[in-house]
Amino acid sequence: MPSLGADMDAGTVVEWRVHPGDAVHRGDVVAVIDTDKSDIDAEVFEDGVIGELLVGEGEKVPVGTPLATIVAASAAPATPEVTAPPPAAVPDTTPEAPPRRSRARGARGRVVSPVVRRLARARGVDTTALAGTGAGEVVTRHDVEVARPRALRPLVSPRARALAAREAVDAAALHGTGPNGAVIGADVLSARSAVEAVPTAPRPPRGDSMQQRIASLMERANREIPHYWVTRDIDFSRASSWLSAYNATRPPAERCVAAALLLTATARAAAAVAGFNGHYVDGAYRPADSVELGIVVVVREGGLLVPVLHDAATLTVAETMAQMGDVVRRARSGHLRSSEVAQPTISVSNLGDQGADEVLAVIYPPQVALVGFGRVRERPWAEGGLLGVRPVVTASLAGDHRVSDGHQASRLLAAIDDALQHPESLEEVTP
Amino acid sequence: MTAVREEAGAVDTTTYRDAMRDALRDALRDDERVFLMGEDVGRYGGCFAVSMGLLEEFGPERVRDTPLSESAFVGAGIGAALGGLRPIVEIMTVNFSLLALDQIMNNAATLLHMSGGQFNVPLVIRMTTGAGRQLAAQHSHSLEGWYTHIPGIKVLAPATIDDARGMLRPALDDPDPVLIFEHGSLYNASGPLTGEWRTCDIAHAAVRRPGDDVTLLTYGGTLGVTLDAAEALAQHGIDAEVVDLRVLRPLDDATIIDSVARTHRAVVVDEGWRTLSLAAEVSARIMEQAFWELDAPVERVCSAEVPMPYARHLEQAALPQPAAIVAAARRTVGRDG
Amino acid sequence: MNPEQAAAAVRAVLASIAPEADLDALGPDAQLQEELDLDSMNFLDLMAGIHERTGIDVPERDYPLVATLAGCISYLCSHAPAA
Amino acid sequence: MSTVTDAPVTRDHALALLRDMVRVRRFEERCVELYSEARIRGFMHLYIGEEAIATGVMRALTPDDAVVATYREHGHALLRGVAARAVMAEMFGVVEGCSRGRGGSMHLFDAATRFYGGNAIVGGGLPIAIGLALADRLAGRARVTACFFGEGAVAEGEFHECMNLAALWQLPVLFCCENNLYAMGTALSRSESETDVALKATSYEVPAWPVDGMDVLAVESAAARAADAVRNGGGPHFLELRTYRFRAHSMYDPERYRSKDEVEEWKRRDPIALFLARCDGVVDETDMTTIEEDVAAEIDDAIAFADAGSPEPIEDLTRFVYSEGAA
Repeated sequence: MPSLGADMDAGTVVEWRVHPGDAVHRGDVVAVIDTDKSDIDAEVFEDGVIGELLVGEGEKVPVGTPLATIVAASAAPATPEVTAPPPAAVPDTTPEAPPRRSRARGARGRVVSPVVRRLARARGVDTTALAGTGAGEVVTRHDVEVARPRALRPLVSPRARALAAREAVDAAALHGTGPNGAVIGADVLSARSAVEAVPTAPRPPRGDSMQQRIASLMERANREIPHYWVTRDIDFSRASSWLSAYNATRPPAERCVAAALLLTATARAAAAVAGFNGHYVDGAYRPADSVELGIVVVVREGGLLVPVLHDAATLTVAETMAQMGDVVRRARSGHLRSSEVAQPTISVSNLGDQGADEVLAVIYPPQVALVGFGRVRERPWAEGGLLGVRPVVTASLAGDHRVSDGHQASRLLAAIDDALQHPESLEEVTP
Repeated sequence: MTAVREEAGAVDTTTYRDAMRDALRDALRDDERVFLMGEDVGRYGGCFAVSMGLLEEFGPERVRDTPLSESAFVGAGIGAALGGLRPIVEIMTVNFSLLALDQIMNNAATLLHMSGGQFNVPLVIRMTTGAGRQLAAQHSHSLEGWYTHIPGIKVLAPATIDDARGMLRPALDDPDPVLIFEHGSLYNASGPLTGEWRTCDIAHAAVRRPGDDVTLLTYGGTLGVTLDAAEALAQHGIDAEVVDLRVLRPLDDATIIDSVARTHRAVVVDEGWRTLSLAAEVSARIMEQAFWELDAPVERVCSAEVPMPYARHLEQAALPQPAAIVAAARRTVGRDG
Repeated sequence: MNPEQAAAAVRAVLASIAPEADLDALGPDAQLQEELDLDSMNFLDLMAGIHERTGIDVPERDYPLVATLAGCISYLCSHAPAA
Repeated sequence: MSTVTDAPVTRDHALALLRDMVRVRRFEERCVELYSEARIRGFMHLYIGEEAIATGVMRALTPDDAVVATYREHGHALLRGVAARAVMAEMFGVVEGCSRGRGGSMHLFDAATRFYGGNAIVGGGLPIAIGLALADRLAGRARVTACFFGEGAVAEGEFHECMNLAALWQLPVLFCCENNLYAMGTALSRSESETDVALKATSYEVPAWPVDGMDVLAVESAAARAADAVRNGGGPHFLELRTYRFRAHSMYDPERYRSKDEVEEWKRRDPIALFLARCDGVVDETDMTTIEEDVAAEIDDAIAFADAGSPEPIEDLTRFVYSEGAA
């Protein structure tokens, strides 16, 4: 079967023009071939006598198939040996179109009640995407309950995803500052460096990489953040007696330590006084919706971790103690979930507990404040013209002058002081 | 007529048109194989007056007015290049180059490869491109993207005075066909002629404005609006880097990706129509080579997909403008424009 | 509860709190919080551990009595719940 | 129509013309076999019946001249001096081919003989030819560029643009229009209002002569006169060589556009047979046998060479998209 065209793979013998025994000469037309496009004469290229017709009329065969034998008049029949390349099977590989995910961007719903916010968090509902139905468009409990949970796959930029993989950080759990709240590279970087800690006191040398990361972090903090420090001595007597009374009736496992009071007071103050709870990113301060309180935890073999209490301003002191105890113990034992090392919006250093009277810490980008508490210690205290001895704790604030100033800082410390003068107020959720 | 300027290295102020004319004059003077051919390049002095005075200086043999036969005289340019000369063919505008596309694609770009490396075509083709002068749909096309699709040719887009003065030399030295697109609204632009043009290359993009927050990639006629956008962004506290592609084929991936890897955000500004534009190619390469560096999707600011209208306000609305570039850049930074 | 049992219990709890500490080198009268760098949280864990292991609940007011290893041992022996 | 008087032909001259025509004829016939065996693929356009034109015109050119041909180019390439081996290897798609196997039957190129190739775009070669001529004119070189094309090209805009420009600038190009009456499946009378191609050419102030394309001596003398005029500054010249292709336009062509009778009619003026008759008494049977044997040997050798060829390494795929070692 001759190839009669660039796109011909097979042909059908429509009609034989010769029969066995006929003499043929080079160039004679021996058959008519149908090539699917039209009928074409097929010629023979030697002189000789037709031997046997191998393919019948109406039969379709691939190019190269012998159609007939020729018995040469003189020499042995020379049937051209031809092997036509088999047509390559074209695999059907139509790519399956990826499902298109469209996401409407709702108006930004205002959330007031912490209960609603905690419910939304629990259900993974992004309140910013909800249109509140309450008075003044406030997002109500019902709004949250009927809302679709946030897209299962939170928005994480490719870069953030790559950095998170490299730094073993769960990007999905981070608070995103990118477009549409997407988690971007900067978020992961600061979450990772949050894990590296904020050293406030010289520590014994530790593993090089930890040391280098802390060093570079401090350089960055000093380079980027114009720090200022403000301190305040706080009468801790009422807090101490509250603690004794609280612990007296509870077994050790349920008792409360002073730090729990300090954290709860700080969280509520940070929620009340502006300028200390948020991030400074790309040249602008972005206040946070909730207080994500970072706790500076001493890790036994050196170095510090800063796990986070989520939405700390809505916690009672008992809840703070429970969560703090759990997360600090796991931080020390190395079982900290990455979601718990998410990006704090403000951090508290409670190193004083081991002897320093006053803790002047360095903030850690992109946060804009850090509150430090010294040791609770007996100090002479004058009140109402009378001199006495009181348990006292020194609270200090490291502030970012791009965002806040000394006046605001003193208002924050005053709020902490006030809370510690009424420890019982820390037993309920703020109204 | 502009007298020959003494380039003593001092910083001159000249126009894009005069810079291109000086380049043509140098080429004709320095190599007798070079000749200029095109419609009205001689007696008329060039449709955009680029070749004004060259006929009087070099004579009708080397400054040849042609009949309105784009396929013939572009093909003749190819043949003359095969014959050992160094022709510079001027197609009046990219709009008329469609009549010579067969010669450019099937002969100029293909001969060397198809002949197994025997016949290279050392030819330079210059054409005016782009809109903005109310010439309406048939005289306002931006088709650089079409030509950058063709392997076998180089495509240049001089956007600055230095590039207009400097690109012709290396283009003529290149053994393969080189297309030079001159945006029509640049001819009257005047500015400094630094000494840079003497070492001008036709291989690299150039950072015209360094920045950290977002990379604005553009070429030719839209460099101006892109630099304006960068200044506007600076007021918003966004530090934009402006990259002038200069060479549209082969694209200088290294410079593009290096910039995007630093800023993690990109906006491509292209006067062509968005669908299958050069901007689409640049965006695809950023996705392929800098995917893991991106913090936001690559944005593209192109001409509206309409035949370019005559009325000025409509034409300006159709063309890429600083406001659109600023909005796109802000979106990539996460602050909705 | 005899002193050996008390000592074993305290060491076991301390080991879980400060695994890297060298308890053998711990002097009987060394201040535990100082020597082992225990903060109030760690100390509360020590009390909870002892309570869990021995059933003895050390109230806050008695914390000074158990500030050292020796103190702990004697406190436990003297407060052992009915056998 | 210029035909040659029956002046006597010398023996050597006769043998040379016969050898050229027979080389092309047998080469093309063998290609038909090879194509039907699928050893040659793609498109292939045969020159059987038109051999006299390439034979006559090539003899009027010097090694310095240039040739621009079309996709029906095996004859032109062989008679311009491209080795049969290189042409066959090219159609077998191996790197030993004259275009490294990248061009195939329609795109044969050879720098040594200034054979600027087959061009598969009808009329696509004309602008290149006038450009080559423009270079010669500007450089003051007494050279000719011969440009072959079929009568189909006459309908392309490029034909009119190039005829005008060549005449306007008096470019040294020899236009050779092989008028075989059919542009693929469209007869000339069904595509041109004026079918006298030579007359068309004269409208551009270009000397144009119709020539009997089946008479090799007529072609040879007309080409010689025209080439000589072109070479000496006489400006472009135009030959309308009237001929006929005995086989289909290409390998797939049911020839529904012409009758078998018409083909048989033209075969009676087979250029080889026609010339052989003229050489009575100058050339005899043994000469023809010698020629046939030599030609058969050349073709067998070419096929063996092509069979032994190797495919171009895939790594070279992108070589020569741009010049190598360029600045």
